[in-house]
Amino acid sequence: MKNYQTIILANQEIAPGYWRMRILAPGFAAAVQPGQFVMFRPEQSLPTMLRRPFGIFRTGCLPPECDGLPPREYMELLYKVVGQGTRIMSELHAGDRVELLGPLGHGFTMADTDCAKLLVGGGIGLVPLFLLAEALIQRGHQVRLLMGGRTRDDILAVTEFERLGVETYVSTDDGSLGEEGLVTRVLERKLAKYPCAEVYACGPMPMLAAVEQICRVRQVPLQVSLEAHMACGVGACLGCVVKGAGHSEQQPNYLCTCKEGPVFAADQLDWGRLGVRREE
Amino acid sequence: MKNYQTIILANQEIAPGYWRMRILAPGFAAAVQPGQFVMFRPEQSLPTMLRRPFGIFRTGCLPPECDGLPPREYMELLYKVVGQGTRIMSELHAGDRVELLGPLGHGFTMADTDCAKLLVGGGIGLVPLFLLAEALIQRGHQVRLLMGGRTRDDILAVTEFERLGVETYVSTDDGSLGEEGLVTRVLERKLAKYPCAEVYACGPMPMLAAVEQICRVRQVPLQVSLEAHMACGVGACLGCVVKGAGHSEQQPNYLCTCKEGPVFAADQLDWGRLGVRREE
Amino acid sequence: MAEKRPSLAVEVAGLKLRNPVMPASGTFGYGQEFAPYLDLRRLGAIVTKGLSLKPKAGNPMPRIAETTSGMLNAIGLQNVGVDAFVTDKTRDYRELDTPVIANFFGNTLDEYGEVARRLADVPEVAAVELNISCPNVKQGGIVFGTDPRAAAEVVTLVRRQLSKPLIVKLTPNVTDITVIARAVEEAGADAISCINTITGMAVDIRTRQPKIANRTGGLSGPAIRPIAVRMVHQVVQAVRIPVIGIGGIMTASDALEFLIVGARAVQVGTANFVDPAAMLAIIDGIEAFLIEEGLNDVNQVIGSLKT
Amino acid sequence: MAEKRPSLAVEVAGLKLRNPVMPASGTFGYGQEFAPYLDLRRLGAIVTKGLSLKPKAGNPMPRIAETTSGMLNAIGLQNVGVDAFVTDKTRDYRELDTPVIANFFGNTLDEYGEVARRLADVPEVAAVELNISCPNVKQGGIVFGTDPRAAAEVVTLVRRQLSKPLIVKLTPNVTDITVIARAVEEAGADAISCINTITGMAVDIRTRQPKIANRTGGLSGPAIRPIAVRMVHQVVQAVRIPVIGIGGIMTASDALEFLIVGARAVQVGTANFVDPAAMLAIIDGIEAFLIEEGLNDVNQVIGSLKT
Ligand SMILES: Cc1cc2nc3c(=O)[nH]c(=O)nc-3n(C[C@H](O)[C@H](O)[C@H](O)COP(=O)(O)OP(=O)(O)OC[C@H]3O[C@@H](n4cnc5c(N)ncnc54)[C@H](O)[C@@H]3O)c2cc1C
Ligand SMILES: Cc1cc2nc3c(=O)[nH]c(=O)nc-3n(C[C@H](O)[C@H](O)[C@H](O)COP(=O)(O)OP(=O)(O)OC[C@H]3O[C@@H](n4cnc5c(N)ncnc54)[C@H](O)[C@@H]3O)c2cc1C
Ligand SMILES: Cc1cc2nc3c(=O)[nH]c(=O)nc-3n(C[C@H](O)[C@H](O)[C@H](O)COP(=O)(O)O)c2cc1C
Ligand SMILES: Cc1cc2nc3c(=O)[nH]c(=O)nc-3n(C[C@H](O)[C@H](O)[C@H](O)COP(=O)(O)O)c2cc1C
Ligand code: FES
Ligand code: FES
Repeated sequence: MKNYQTIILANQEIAPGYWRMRILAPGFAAAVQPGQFVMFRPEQSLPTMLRRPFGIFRTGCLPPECDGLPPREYMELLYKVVGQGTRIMSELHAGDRVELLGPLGHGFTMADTDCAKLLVGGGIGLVPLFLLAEALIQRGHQVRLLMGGRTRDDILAVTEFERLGVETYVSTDDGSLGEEGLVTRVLERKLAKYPCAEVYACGPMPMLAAVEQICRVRQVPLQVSLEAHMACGVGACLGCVVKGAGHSEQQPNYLCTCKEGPVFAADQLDWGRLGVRREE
Repeated sequence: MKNYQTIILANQEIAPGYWRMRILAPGFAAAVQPGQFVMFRPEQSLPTMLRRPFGIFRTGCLPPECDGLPPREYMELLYKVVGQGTRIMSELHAGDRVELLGPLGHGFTMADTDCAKLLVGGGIGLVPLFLLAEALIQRGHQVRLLMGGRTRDDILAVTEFERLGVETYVSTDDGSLGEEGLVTRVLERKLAKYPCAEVYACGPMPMLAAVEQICRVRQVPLQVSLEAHMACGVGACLGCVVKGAGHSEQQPNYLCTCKEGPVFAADQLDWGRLGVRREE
Repeated sequence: MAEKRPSLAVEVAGLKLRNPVMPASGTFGYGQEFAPYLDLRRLGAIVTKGLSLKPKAGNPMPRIAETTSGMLNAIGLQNVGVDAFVTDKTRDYRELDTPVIANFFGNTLDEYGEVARRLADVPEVAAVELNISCPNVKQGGIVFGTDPRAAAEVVTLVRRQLSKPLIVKLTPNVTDITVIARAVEEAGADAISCINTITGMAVDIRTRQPKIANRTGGLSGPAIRPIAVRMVHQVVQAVRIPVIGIGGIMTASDALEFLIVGARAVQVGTANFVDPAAMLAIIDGIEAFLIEEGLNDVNQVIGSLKT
Repeated sequence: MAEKRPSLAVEVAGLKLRNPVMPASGTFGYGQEFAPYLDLRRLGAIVTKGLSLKPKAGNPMPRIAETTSGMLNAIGLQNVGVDAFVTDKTRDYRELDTPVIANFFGNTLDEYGEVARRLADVPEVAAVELNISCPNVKQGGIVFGTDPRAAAEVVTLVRRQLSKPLIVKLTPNVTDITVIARAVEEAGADAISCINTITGMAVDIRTRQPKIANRTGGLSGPAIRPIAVRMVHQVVQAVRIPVIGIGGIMTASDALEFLIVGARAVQVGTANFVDPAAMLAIIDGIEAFLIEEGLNDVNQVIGSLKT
């Protein structure tokens, strides 16, 4: 991990409110594990101060023949405009200078078993699942993506997963795309079909909590990627902690989302008292 | 005066560190008196907060034939990059949204006498003199501009004054353009030649102080345009005051640079105790 | 509900305001300075520049400096004096139906009392705001507002001089603002406004001089908002009288933070310099928020903090 | 003069520092967290996260929120406890020749004393920084650092426990910081560091909840710099012992403001989050400033304020 001082190659709106930013990042791909994240900030001085944490959607390389230049490695962010920082990001252009701290944190752990690999993504939560799918497929596994969202607009990049050879199942709350209903219902069906499975999930807290229950009763191993407000991203400020299993005032077991996470095995966490509040 | 919410038409560096910004401003020209100023700010949220005061360099109109659009009135700023706010200004582009509060303050008072009209500008201080020269010439007067600067790079827009028909005399401290030496020496020569004169000056404080002395001993009427740190620009915050003639703790006579000024008759001011400090 | 426009009216110390938004003293002159940029009739109230017994010269220049998301000022309370105010400025207020709140201060206990007396029967003045962030020149310059006893003393004295609603404006430069708040409440204040500026300093590293001739100045602007919201929250918990929230309000969302923690109204200061029509945008923004939230009265937001 | 590089070395309470720049406690972990981003050997010193007698759980989430040019934090002083620190963390410091300053705190007088005792003979700890911004649970939660008597009491006790240089870190949430500064000086502090965070609050207007679970948090970052510079200036005037300036330092120019008003060294906190190598840029920037100004020793800048 290091602090990349680099430039934007592209920054486009791919769905209403969802943007995709491609950033020049030589040597980044080799360092990344699926599920890791970066702390991002534009270089010029801005009204916002702190860096913003973002998952690493994918990495790649511009082939030399594109434009004569030597091959250039890049990494991509997929982000949703929710506040001032992400609004400012959406106003950046190719060539603007940005800083990336990363790759940071603890990613997904892949088990080379014959059990089904079920990836569950809610909205923007699909971001860390792409590199995971890529890696699992490289290891010769078949991968199934269960992708949920409020409406069709919240279903992102599914075709890219399919191009990898991932079997995708889309569901939306309003039925505007794929099956109508919650992604967790699809998950229950799949687990009925594949009792031997490993689940990897990322999305809003209520979805993760539901997924955790479903997996617990079926004793299916689960890994989740969490979000937390972060200041440093490197385990120094302790601003991003979550309550770990067996946490108590006397025997505190706070885990840093930025360092021990963002990906946790479900049984590392204290699901009863994650201390997550309404707005998150 | 009003708050114009408008756009930049052009923003170019005209000499090292000096920029010229053309701003769309319908109806502005009609409202301006020479010597007035505006409080400027870019519309987007920025690291800087307060507006910045700038003189009004000139006004004009894009003729319809240029580009088929109806004629468009504009106003122009000429500014020097000295800190964060002006640096940010220099990074703005045509089409960017900006706000102009103005025209503000008390401008130059023109006397229709037969005495010589001598305009003395130091560096960026020439800004308010252009509209003044234009107006004096319209009133049938001959105008002489004494323009001083540290080096050739600090001598701006002289040819524009000449195109108006202004007789210009350039001097630089290092002699890299025009006569070598201080503009005040040129002024002394001119006053010897034209004992009956009115002097209009704008520039750094030390220059103004010297000009004031020169005019006082010769009893030549002088108007100066001052600078002060400003917050409101409309006479409300009292942040921009200067000590007026006869000022005392008991009989305070503070004048608002933004409202009673920025142009003052020399005898309105307390030159001994203007309370101006080194950095200004 | 979305049919009829929500009500923004609030009542503070007997003053009925059409909305909870008013300028902060010293950032709006005497009002007329801003008339070209916003309709004074749309404001909840007008608060004047601080008035003293005699005209006051104020501090040397430079008096202001910008800091990160804030500004320092050391105007030194320059003003025309209470008498000139009454004779020259009040005229402009007659045709307005916007209540005018006269902010004032003194250098001694007696001065405070005397200014109050001279404002007591001025019909154009609907209420007074007592600025106790000033040093008591008679008591080694200890600031009235930093000592509960001194604060109570001023308020008691002023209270005796006038029957108009009395708003007491607190300084944030104290260890525990609730102690001062309770003291002024007991002494007879009808409302409390807070916060005044926080003492700060900035240095020009090239000249090695303070950026402000007075060395230190009062910090205002968005930089201080979290401190102001905290103090307003504390004061609201500590007293029964209404509280007016002040400090770094630039947008409707900022104003709403103060209302949610329990402020009955807000004052907008530094924002007036950034945008002379800022208060109108804030008023409209509060109304828009009520509509979005399906509320029909701003009083439903006041004190709605959940914890 | 431009020939040889200017000297940045300073001495604080007997500690010889290669330059006046060190991290602020709690923003740099125990140091290793930042090792990948900057060479710890280039820092003037390392200041640890605040240590307590027992491991401390800290506050519920969310613990941080960004504000305008600042941030609120209510970490709740979560830390591994002094014993775990001594056994697990100090090892990393051995190969560094950068002095390590252990920041610590207690909930009671006894706890303060006991932590001091356990740090007294740890060879890897060059000095201690005593954080007195904590409530005394035994005395109705009054914060030690807001009462000169309580502050002096802690310092006296801790002073007895150890001979290492003792830096006392002051809270800005007081009416007159010079009173506390003089009290801790008399009680035996070797140096003073200030300021700690200023209590603040922010509200999510949609949920009506405080943005921080703990309701209030400590405000840090550039927003508070003018307040910090003012307080450091005041303290420098008030005491004879050296002062370490803290508060909103993001750039070399910010750091120089503190040095010019008389700080012997500075601590950098929030800036480490914005740029993990911020301190290196600040150190290089201070050197560049000395060269531009034709100075050969940073001590020529310290206390050079002109007024
Ligand atoms: C490990 C991790 C990975 C993430 N990956 C992505 C991603 O791939 N795509 C994406 O769109 N978003 C992602 N997020 C969420 C993203 O960080 C926030 O949406 C973003 O910080 C909001 O910033 P803002 O200024 O626009 O919003 P504001 O609400 O204005 O931000 C205010 C403050 O709250 C913090 N904040 C607000 N929401 C969140 C949040 N959900 N998580 C963490 N901090 C928050 C911001 O960092 C900032 O400090 C991720 C978060 C984490 C922790
Ligand atoms: C009436 C008037 C007319 C002016 N006309 C021009 C002009 O035509 N062209 C031009 O280049 N400059 C002009 N100036 C000066 C210009 O306002 C400053 O150079 C500018 O504000 C500097 O902003 P900054 O953020 O780049 O510098 P910084 O030093 O970073 O500014 C910091 C603060 O100091 C204030 N400030 C700094 N220098 C000055 C100054 N000399 N006068 C007033 N405020 C200052 C800024 O407004 C800001 O609040 C004028 C000033 C006044 C008062
Ligand atoms: C230039 C200026 C002048 C001020 N003058 C006064 C004053 O005369 N009386 C007073 O009580 N407060 C005065 N204040 C304080 C403001 O009323 C307000 O309390 C403070 O600025 C915080 O609000 P803000 O952050 O919205 O500006 C002044 C503030 C500024 C910036
Ligand atoms: C996340 C965070 C944690 C902190 N923890 C401590 C601490 O444990 N002990 C302490 O004395 N100060 C602590 N502080 C205060 C800082 O050391 C510093 O005094 C304050 O942040 C002001 O400096 P800054 O504006 O450069 O951040 C903490 C600050 C932050 C932002
Ligand atoms: S964000 Fe600082 S510890 Fe995780
Ligand atoms: S700038 Fe506010 S009174 Fe002149």
